[in-house]
Amino acid sequence: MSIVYHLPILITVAPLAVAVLLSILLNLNRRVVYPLSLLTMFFCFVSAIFVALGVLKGGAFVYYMSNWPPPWGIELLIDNITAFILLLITFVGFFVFIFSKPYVKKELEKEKAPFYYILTLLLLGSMTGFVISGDIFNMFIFFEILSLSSYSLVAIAGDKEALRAGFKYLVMGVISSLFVLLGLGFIYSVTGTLNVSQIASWVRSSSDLTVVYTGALFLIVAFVIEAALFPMHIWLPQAHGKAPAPVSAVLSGLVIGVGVVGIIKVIYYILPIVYSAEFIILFRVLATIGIVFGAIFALFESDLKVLLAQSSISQIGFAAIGVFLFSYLGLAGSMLQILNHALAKSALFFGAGAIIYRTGFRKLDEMRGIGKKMPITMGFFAISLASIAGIPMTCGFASKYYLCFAAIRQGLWGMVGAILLGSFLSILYCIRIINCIFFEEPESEAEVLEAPLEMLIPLGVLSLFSLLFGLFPKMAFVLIEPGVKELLVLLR
Amino acid sequence: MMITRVFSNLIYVASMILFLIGFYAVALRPNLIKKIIGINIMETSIFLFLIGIGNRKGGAAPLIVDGVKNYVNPLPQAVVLMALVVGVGTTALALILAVKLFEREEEEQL
Amino acid sequence: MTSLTVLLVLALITLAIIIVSSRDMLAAVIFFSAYGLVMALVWQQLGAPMLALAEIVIESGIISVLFVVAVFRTSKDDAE
Amino acid sequence: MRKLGSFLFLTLIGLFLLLTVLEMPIMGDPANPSNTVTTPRYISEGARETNCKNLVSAIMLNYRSYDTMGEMVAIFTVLAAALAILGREKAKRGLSPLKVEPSPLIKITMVIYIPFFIVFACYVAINGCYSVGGGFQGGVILASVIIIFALIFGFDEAVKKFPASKRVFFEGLAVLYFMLLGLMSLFVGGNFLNLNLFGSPVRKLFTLGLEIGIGLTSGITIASLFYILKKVERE
Repeated sequence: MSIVYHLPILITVAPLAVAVLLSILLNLNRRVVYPLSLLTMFFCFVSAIFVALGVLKGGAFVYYMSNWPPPWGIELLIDNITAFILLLITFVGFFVFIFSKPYVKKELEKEKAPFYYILTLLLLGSMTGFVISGDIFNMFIFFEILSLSSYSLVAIAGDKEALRAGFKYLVMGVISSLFVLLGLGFIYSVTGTLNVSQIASWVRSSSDLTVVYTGALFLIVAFVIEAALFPMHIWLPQAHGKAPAPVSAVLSGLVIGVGVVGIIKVIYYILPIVYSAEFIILFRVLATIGIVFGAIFALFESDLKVLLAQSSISQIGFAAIGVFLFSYLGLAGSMLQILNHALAKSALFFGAGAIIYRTGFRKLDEMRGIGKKMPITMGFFAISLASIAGIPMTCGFASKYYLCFAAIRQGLWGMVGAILLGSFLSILYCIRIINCIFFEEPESEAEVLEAPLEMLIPLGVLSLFSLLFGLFPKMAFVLIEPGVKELLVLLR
Repeated sequence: MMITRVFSNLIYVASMILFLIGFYAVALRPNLIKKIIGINIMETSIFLFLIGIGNRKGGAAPLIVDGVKNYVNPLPQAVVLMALVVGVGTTALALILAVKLFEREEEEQL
Repeated sequence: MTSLTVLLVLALITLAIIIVSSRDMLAAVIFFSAYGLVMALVWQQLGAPMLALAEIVIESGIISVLFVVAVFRTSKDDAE
Repeated sequence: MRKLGSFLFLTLIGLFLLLTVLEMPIMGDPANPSNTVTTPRYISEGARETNCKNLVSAIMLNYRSYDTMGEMVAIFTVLAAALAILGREKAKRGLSPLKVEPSPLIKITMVIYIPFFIVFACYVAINGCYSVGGGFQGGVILASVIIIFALIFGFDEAVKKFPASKRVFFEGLAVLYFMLLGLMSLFVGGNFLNLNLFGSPVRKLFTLGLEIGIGLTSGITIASLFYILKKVERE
């Protein structure tokens, strides 16, 4: 247990430390940046496996930072859900680094490439720090690092569109992090502590909850902005569409998933009483509307990357619905959806990146018949698309099945209808893409090579994993089942 | 009753008003620099709010001196100091983005 | 709550309204600097002199300088 | 339409906030939770447990040192972001000269004053544990000295005095120092960043090191950000 006990903090600290170290080493030798950052991510992934195994064997544990006991120091919470998310972040992050190399070499200026790797390391490290943190202010600090690095990664290309998208994202992100600070202030003023579990025990035994509810509302709205749920999604299509493809993969696959994890943290860990508040219904309704609207936006989009970004709004709506249902089936579906979205959407952005790398095409019309020219790449791309659309035998089907079942159990027929409609619309836009890239005649006869191996491997691995989890959902449930049960125990 | 409450929690009320003014600038002013100033106003108003929470009537600054027993709460102050540093960073990044964006747009017009 | 604090708080709100409504960016930045100064005084009144020190240096010093630079760079006259 | 929507949203939030604020516990009441739950321990034991009379520094450098590390990483992130978006400033590309040459009087006065400013910054940073001040405040004063220097003597001179290749060592200093302390305490057998394992005199030394590191890092990073902003380049 001893080494596993310290591993979660190393997963957070190692990428941050290496990022800072690299900025110094960079002046001596530029070539060291890529291998070192890849190695760090690999270390994090292996550590995350050990953490998951340790948690499965020994149960959830807490880590007292600097050995200070909770109300005075910072506490980290590592349980099954956090171990699951850690595994997901490091796994996808590792493949993002593999994919990045050829893409960055071609699409970014040589000066910017090392900073791209540094910022990606900071982004991934801060995400893990945010997920394992058990202290609201510590969450705020990591949330800030996360958002600062994502704004800059969106704007890194330096052209007008990217800068505008980055600035818009910055304004939304700053508002969301200030909301976190405001909510934290409200909660601290009545509980007197910043520690997550202590606030939870205070809330369970208290009667006057007006101020705490306000704090919770602000925290939830902040994470709703970060997760780009329906009314707060306006920044997302631009930001995810204009960023470099591997960055879009991280932002779309992981960052908005982490936003949902933030909502879970507020509702289940910090304020386990908040589910009885009326405003939760509002969030439930909005998430339901978001599913349909995101899919409709995606249906009429012509730029492939923006289309994928629009579909993220709808997909993350599915994940959020499960969180607001407060039942085993709903939460399990939500976790599966986060898993599915991280794997499949990252793979899709990898595919879009591979097309941009080989041809420079961004519009869907230009890509007619590209599936015939790069069959292997587009084959994997199609598997991921199937998973996003929720075709049976894929991970996406499993998650939507669970969510639909949960909604039926609770008799929320409007939500059932929205889930079915959203799934139907997502099948439609996926068919539109498939039809365009496989069944239409290419305009030019120009030869297009397959994507290079460094791009093909991450694409293939991620899409095959989403297929694997669809065929054997039991594999994912090894961590999800105990995790969700823990979460539901917290609500009592 | 209400009036005394407003007066006793005057700092909170003022910080909320400042927050709204800042929010107005961020949401409805087209000028990018104005938006960034609005962000800063929002930020400082929340800091004021947090410091108000940590206040204690007649409390001295949290600097231990022999014989003094009544201190204000140091935790919100530490929180604010750390958030202040991050705030400087955010402002600098926002300004850099805004200036760069302005130059790109100007290039396009030429 | 002393009357000085009340006065300073009223000044803060007035300054914030002036900043947001002013058309001249440079004036807004200079008022913003003053706003930082008044804010630091309020914090000092509330028992946070360390923060007041930091606030004066940052808000009225560094951030205002950064804003002035940015305003000069984004005003049409300067861009020859 | 969008304007009206935002305005309505704003009024709604405003009413909501003001109503909640009136529900909050009365400000400054000694019986408030914020004054009774965690604070008594900080006030009664803080100075003894951390060797810091300034409780804000005590919390920042000992009880919540992990947060301070995160804050330094955040500042570093901004710098890396600025460099990623703009690229490091290039000294040879003929920086724009000052439009108005400052009078010799100003220059001479500043030459006399600058050492005092630097001493003041060091004083504020080093005495952070015992007086009103701290590493970060000292660092920002240092940054403003550097900025004044650059404004008066021109940027070429300033960049020559503090070239980017030298600055970079300071920009990551605090984070790396935090990491070093954290790993050391792991090896000694405690949890991450546990300064209390080392006994009071060594802890004092480490805390001083942290103050200086935070000061240098934040100061020089902010000065670098100023340079970068001043010379946003036109490719």
